Amino acid sequence: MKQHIGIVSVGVLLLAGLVAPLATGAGTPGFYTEVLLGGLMAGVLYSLVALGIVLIFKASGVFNFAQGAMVLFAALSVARMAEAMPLWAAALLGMGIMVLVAIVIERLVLRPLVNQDGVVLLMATLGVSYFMDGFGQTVWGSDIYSIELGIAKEPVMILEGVFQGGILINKDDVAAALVAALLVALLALFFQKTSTGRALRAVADDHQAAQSIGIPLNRIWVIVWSVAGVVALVAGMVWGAKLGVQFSISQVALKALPVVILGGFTSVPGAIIGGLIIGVGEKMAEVFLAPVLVKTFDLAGGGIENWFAYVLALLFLLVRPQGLFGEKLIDRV
Amino acid sequence: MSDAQGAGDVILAVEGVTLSFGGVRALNEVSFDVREHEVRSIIGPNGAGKSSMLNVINGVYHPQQGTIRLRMDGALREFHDMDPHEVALSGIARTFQNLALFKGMSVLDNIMTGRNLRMHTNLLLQALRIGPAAREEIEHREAVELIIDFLEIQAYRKTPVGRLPYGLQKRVDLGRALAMEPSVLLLDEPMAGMNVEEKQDMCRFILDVNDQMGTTIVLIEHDMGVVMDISDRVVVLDYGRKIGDGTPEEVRGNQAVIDAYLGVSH
Amino acid sequence: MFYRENGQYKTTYGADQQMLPILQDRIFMAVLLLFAFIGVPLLASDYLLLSILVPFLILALAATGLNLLVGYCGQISVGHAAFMAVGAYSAYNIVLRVPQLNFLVVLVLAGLIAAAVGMLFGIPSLRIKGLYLAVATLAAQFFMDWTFARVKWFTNYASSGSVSTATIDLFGWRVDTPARKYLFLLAVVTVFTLMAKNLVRGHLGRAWMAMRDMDVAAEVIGIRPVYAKLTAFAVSSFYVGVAGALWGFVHLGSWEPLAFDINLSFTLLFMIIIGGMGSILGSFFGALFIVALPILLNQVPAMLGLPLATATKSHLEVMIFGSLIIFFLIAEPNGLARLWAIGKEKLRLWPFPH
Amino acid sequence: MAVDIRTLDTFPKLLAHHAQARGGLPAIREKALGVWQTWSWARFADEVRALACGLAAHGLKRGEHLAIVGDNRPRLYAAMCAAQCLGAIPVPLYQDAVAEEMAFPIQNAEIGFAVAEDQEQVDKLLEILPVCPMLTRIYFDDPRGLRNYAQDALMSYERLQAAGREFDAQNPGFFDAEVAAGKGADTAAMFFTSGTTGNPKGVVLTNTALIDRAQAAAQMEGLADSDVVLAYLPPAWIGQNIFSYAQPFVTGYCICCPESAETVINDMREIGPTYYFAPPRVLEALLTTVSIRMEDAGSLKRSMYAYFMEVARRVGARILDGKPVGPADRLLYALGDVLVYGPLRNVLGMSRVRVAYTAGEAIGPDLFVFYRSIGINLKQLYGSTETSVFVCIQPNGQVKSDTVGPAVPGVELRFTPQRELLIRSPGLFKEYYKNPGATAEAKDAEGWFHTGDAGYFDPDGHVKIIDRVKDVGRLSDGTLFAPKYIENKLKFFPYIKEAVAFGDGRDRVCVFINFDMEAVGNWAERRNLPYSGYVDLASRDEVYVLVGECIEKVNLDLSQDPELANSQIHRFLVLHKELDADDGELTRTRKVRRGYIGERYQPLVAALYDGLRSVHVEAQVKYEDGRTGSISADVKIRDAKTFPAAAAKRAA
Repeated sequence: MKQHIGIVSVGVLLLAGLVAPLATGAGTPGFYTEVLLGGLMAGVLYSLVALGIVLIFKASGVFNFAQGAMVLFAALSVARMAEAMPLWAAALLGMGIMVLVAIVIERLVLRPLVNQDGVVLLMATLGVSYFMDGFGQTVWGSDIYSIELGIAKEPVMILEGVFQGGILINKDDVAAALVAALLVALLALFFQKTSTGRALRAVADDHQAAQSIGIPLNRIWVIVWSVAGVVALVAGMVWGAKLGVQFSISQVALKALPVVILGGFTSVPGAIIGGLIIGVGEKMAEVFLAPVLVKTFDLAGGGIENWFAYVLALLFLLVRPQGLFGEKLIDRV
Repeated sequence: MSDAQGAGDVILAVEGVTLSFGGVRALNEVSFDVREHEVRSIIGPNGAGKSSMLNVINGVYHPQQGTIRLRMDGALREFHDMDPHEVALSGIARTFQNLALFKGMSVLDNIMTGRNLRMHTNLLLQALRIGPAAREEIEHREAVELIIDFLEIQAYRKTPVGRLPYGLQKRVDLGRALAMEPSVLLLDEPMAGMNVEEKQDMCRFILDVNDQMGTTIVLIEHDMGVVMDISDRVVVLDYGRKIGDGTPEEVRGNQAVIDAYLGVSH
Repeated sequence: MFYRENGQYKTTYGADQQMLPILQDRIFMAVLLLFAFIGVPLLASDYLLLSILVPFLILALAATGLNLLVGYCGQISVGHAAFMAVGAYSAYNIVLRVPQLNFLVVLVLAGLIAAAVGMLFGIPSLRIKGLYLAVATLAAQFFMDWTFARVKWFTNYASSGSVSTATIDLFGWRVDTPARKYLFLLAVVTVFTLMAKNLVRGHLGRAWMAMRDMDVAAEVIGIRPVYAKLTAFAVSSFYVGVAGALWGFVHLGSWEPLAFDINLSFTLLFMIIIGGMGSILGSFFGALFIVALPILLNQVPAMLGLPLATATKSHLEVMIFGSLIIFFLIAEPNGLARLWAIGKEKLRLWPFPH
Repeated sequence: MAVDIRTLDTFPKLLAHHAQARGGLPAIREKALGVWQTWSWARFADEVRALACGLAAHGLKRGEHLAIVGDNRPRLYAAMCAAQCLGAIPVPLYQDAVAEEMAFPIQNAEIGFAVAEDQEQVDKLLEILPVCPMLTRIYFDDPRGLRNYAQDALMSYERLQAAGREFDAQNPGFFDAEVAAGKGADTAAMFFTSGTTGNPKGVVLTNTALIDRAQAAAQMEGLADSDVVLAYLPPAWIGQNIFSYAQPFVTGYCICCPESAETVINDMREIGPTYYFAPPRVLEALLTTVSIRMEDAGSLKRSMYAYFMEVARRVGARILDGKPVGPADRLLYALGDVLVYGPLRNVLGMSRVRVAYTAGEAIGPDLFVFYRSIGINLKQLYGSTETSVFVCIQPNGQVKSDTVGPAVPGVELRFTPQRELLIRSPGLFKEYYKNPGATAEAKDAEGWFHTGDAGYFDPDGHVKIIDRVKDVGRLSDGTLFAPKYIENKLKFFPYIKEAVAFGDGRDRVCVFINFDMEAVGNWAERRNLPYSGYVDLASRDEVYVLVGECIEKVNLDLSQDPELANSQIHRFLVLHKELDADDGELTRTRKVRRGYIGERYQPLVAALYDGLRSVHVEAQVKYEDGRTGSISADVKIRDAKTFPAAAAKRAA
C-alpha cells in the first residue's frame, strides 16, 4: 500500500507540473502545445536510445552505457559515407558496420565477462563507450557533419484555426516521430512473430533455461547487440539530421539512463513512455519552471533540463525502484 | 547431546507464523519453541520452508502473521518487524546454506566482522588508530583468536577465504557466527556437501559449541543420521506446515513424518 | 627476492596488525617517503612538479576517496566530481567570506560540507544498488554542475562564472612555488592516506567490505547497512571534497564549473578500475597512470619521429583508456594494485613461483 | 654475580641461575592464538616453582617418575623441570604413540603421575588405566573437550599450579630445599628408545651426563643466550629434547614451539632459528618440496636456478669452509646469493641459521652438499640417547659428507676388530631402567658403550659410519651387502620415500619401494595421468618406469665401487601401501624395520626371488582412529637394469 501512495503522489506531481503552466497562464495554449510537441519530439529520440538499452539489458543483463557512443558512431559512419554514396547505401553499409561492432563487442567484451556483476558490466560498457568515441572520431573525423534526409527543414504552421497564431512545427520532427513509430512496430513484429525474436524473449526471462533448450547464447547476444546497433543507427540519423552529427550525441546515453529507470529496465513500452515523459517534462520544466526559478533565486540562467531528468528519476526510484513497467526483484539468502 | 541441559526454559518461541510470497505460502501457521541449551533441528523435504523459517527468525523476511519471541534480559519479548541487524544485536546468529562469506577478506577479517556489533569506537579514532581504537582491535582480535583456535583453522588465518576448500569455508562461516557470541545460533545445512570426515568434524564443533559455550542451536540439516544423533528435539515441516515435533525417537515414529519422507525420494 | 622474513616474528597483536608487518616493506616505505619529501623537491623540475606530481597527488587523494566508496563499500558512483566541486566551491566561499581562517581549517570544513552533500545523495543507496545508484550519483553530478553554474552566490556573482583564488598562506609559509605546492600536497596526501588505510583495516572498513561482498550476510551478523553505507558516502565525499578544494586552490588557481564535469567523474572511476578497486595503493597507481598516459602519448611518438596531431592524441587517449578499462575488468579486475601484490608475493616466495 | 655456570650441577639450579642472570630474556616462545606468546626465564622459573609445589602437594616423591605426553609445549617443558626440582624423574613419551605403546613405559617405571597435553593424550592414558592401576594422577594442559570428564584422576594444569602456590605459601622453604638437595649424579630424565625388536628400554641419564654434553657442544659452537631454536620434533626423542631442554638450560637461549603440526614450515620462516637440528628425512622432505616447487617455475627461472645451483655445487661448500676460491667464482656465487641462495634460505626459514646439525641416520651426500652449498652451515653429528647425543661433531671448516666428524672434547672412541664403534664419555647413560641384562650387554665393565654401529676412522681422524654391525651382511657369493647404504642412495631421489633392500645370504639384491606421494602425484599431474591415490599409482606401469630409472642410476653408481658392484639391484617392486609406524613397519623415528617388513611381506620377498612378474597380496592396515581394515592388490615386480662392474672392466 505504501508503494502505491508514493507512485500516486509522483503521478499527481507530474500531472500537476503538466497542467500548471496552463492553469497559471504562463503561456498561451498555442505556445504550450508547441512546447509539448517539442518535448514529445525530443522524447522520441530519448526513447530510441533507451530502446536500444532496454533491448540489450533484457537479453544480456548489461546496462549499455555505450549506446550513446553507438549512436554517435553510427551517425558518423553514415554521415561520412554519405559523402561518397547515396544515403540509402550509406545507411545499409552503416547497418553492416553496426553488426560488425556487435560481433566484436560480443567477442571481446561480453564473452569474457559473462556472469559478472552488473556494475562490472556497466563499467565495461563505459570502456566500450570511450573506445568507440575515440575510434569513431579517429576514423571519421571530429568535426560537425550533416545528414540530409531530403526533408525540408523549414518549419510549417499548422492548426492555425485552432490556436491563435497556430503552431510552429518542423517537418523533420514529424518524420522522426514516424520513423520511431515504424521502428517500434517493426521491433514488436520481430519479437512476436519471428523465432529469433521469441528466442530473445526466452533469454530475457531466464538465461539458463534458454541455454538448456538449445539456444546459443552468444549468437543471441550478437543479434540483440546488432538490433540495438540498428536502433542506434536510426536514432543517430534522425538526430544527426536535426542537429548535425557531433560528439555531443554520445552524451545522450546519459539521458537515457533516467528514461529506463522511469520505464523499467526490461520494458520496451516503458522505454517509449519513459522517453516521452522525460522529453516532455524536461522541455516543460525548462520553458515554464526555469524562468520562475531564475527570477526567484536570481540565477545566472536556466538550464534545468540538464538535471531535471535525473532528479525525476531519483524521486521515482525512491517510490518505485523497479520503474513503471519493471518486475520487482527479491533478494534471496 | 546436551542431555542434562536440554530441559532449559524456552528461549525462542515461534507462534503461528505465516509467510507468503505473492500467492505462495512458504510457511503456514507454524509454531514451535526452542529451549535454552538444546539442539533443536528443523527437518523436512526440499521446499518445506525450512530456510524460510530461519529467514523469518533472523529478520530477513517479515511474516504476514504470527509472532516470534526471544528471551532477552530474562523475559520472553516479542520482536516485531525487526531488521536482521537488530535481530543480530538481540543475540541470534546464523550460518548460511550457500556460503555467504565475504570473499574479498581473509579468514581473520571474516571472523572479525562477527565482532562488529560489539565494536564502537568512532570514525575519527579509527582513522587515527590511537588509544581506544587500537585497544579495541586488539581486544576483539583476542576473542577471534580463541575461535580460530577452537575451529582449528590456525594455518589459514590470513588466507583469503575464497582460496579455502569448501569444508573449511563452512568452518569460517561458523566462526563468524560464533564471534557474535550469540545466545541462539541458527545453522542452515552446515554439513551440506561435506564428506564423512568433514561432517564428523562439523558435528564435533557444533556439539562443542553447544556444550562449552552453552549456545542454543537451531539446526537445519538433510543428513538424517546427523540430525537424529545430535538433536534434542526435532520439528518437521512439509509444504510450509508443521507435521511433527518431538524427540528424535518420537519423530521417527510419527506416521505423518514417515509419509512425508516416503512421498519424496530420499 | 629482497625479502628476508626470518626472525620477523610477532609477539603482540599490535605488531601483527601493523600496517606494514614486514620489515623490508617498512624500510622501502621509509626510503620512499624520505625521497618524496627531500629528494624530489631538490631534483624535480618545475614542469615535473606542476604538470605531473601536483595533479597526481590530488587525483590520488580523490581516487582514494572514491575507492573507499566503490572499491571498499561496493557502492557505485559516477558523479564524484560533483563532490570535488562542492569541496572546491566551499573552500572558495569560506576563504572569500572568512579570509582569516587557516587554510587547513578551510580544507577540513570544505571536506565536511562535501561529506554532508555526499551523504544526502547517498541516502538512495539504502534502498537501491548497482545501476540504480549510478542514477542517483549522476543526479548529483548534473545538479551540482548546474548549481555552481547558475547560482551566482557560489561564484561571488562573477560575470564569467569562473572564480580565482589567492595564494595559500599557512602560518606565514606561502604555498607559492612549485616545490612548496608539491610539499604541501604531499604532506596532506600522506596524512589522509594513512587515515584511509587505518579506516579500511578497522571495524568500519570491515563493515564496508562486508556490505560490498555479501550485504545480506553482513546485515545478519549485525552490521547496520544505514551506518555502513552512509559513513562510506560521507568519508568518501570528505576525501573527494578535500581533493576538490586542493584541485581548485593548488592546481587550477582559477576555474569554471566545467572543471568538475562528468568527464572528471569518469576519469576518477577509471583511475580506480585501472589502479585497483579495494586498494588504497591502487588509487595511487591509477592516478599516476591517468596523469602519465597523456604525457607519454605526447612524448613517445615524438621521440619515435611520429608526431601526432592534438586531436588524434586526445582520441587515442580515450581509446586507450576505453580498452584498458575493458582489459583490466576482464584480465585483472583488481587492477594494477593486484599486479603489484602478485609481484610482491612472487618476490617473497622467490625463487619459487608460488 | 658471576656464578661459574659449570658449578651448577642440576637443571633446576641452572633454571634458578637464568631466572637471576637473564630473567627478562625469553626462555620459551609458543605460537598460540596467532602470536608468539613468550615466557621469560623468570616466568619459566615461576611456572616451574608452582608446578613443582603442586606435584609435591599431590605426593610426587624424589626418585619417582612423571610421564609427560605431548607435543612441544612450554607447560610440558615446565613439567619436566618441575619433576627435576623435586628429584623426581621426567619420562617424556611419544605423543603419536598409540595407547598400548604407552602402557609399557608406565608399567615399567611404575609411573603414578602424568602430564598430558590435551584430550587426545588424556584419552589414551585413560584407555590404559585398567592395565596401569598405579597411574593415579593425570594433569592436562589444554582443557578443550575435557569439561565433562568426571574421572578422579584428572586435573587441569591451572588447578595443579593453584594447589602448588598454596602449598608453597604454607611451606615456604620447601621448594628451595628440594632444589638444593638435587645432585649431579641424580637421574635427570629417562628416555625410552623404541628399539627395533622387543620392548623399549628406558635410558637413564643423569644431570651430569646431560649437562656435560650439552655444555661441551655449546662451547664448541659458541652458543649464546641470543640463539633461537625451533622445537618441532617429538620431545620424547632425545634428538629434540637435548636442543630444546638441556642446551637452553646450559646456555640460556630461547626455544620456540610451533602453533600446530600444519604450521611448522610457516612458523619456522617467522622465527628464523639460528641453531637448527633436523634428521636427514626432514631435510630430504624440504629439498623435495624445493625441487617440486621449482619444477612449476617458468623456464627462465628454472634455468637460472639450475645454473646457480651448479655454481653452488662447485664452490658453495668451499666458500662456506673458507677455502680458496677464484674471484670469478666468488662473484658468481655472490650473484647467486642474491638471486637464489639467499631467497631460498629465506623461504626455508634458514636465513639466520649459524649452526645446523643432521643426525639419526646417514645422509645422502648430494642432499648434504645441497644445504651447505647454499650457505647453510649444516654439519653431521653422531650420538644416541645412551650417549646424551654429542659424541662426534664436524668442526667448522672440516665438514665432509661421508663422515660424522671427530670426537667432541671429553669423548673417547675406539673400534673393535669387527669394526664396531665403542664410546666412553661423561655423557654416557647410567643404565637401562630395570634391565641389568641389557645394560651389561651395552656397557662393558670398563665403561665402554657398544654402539652397534660399524665404521672406521678416516685419515683425518673423523669417524665414518657405514651401517649397523648386525645389518652388514654378505651376498651368497661373499660380496659385502650394506642394505642401508643402498636404501639411502635410493631415497635420495625425490620420488622415492622409502626403500627396503634384501640380499643378505642371497644371490642378489632386490628392493621394495615406497614412492613419495607428493612428488609422484605432482609428476603424474604434470603428465595428465589420472589417479585415485597411492594404491592406484603404485600399480601403474608409468610409475614403475620412473622408479626403474632411479634404480638404474643407483646401479650405475654402485658399479663404480669395486666392493659393492655386485650388490646392484636386480629386481624391485613398488609396495601397495605406504610403510607406517602405526603398523610397526617403521620405528617412531621413522627408520625402516627391515626384518619385520621382510617377515610381514614374506610372499612379496619370495616373489622377488622367484622371478614372478606379479603377486597378489592382502594386508591388514590400521587406520588413524584405531580401526583395522585390509587392502588387497596385485603387486607387479620388474627387473632393473644392471651394469658390469667398472673396476672389473678396467681390469679387463
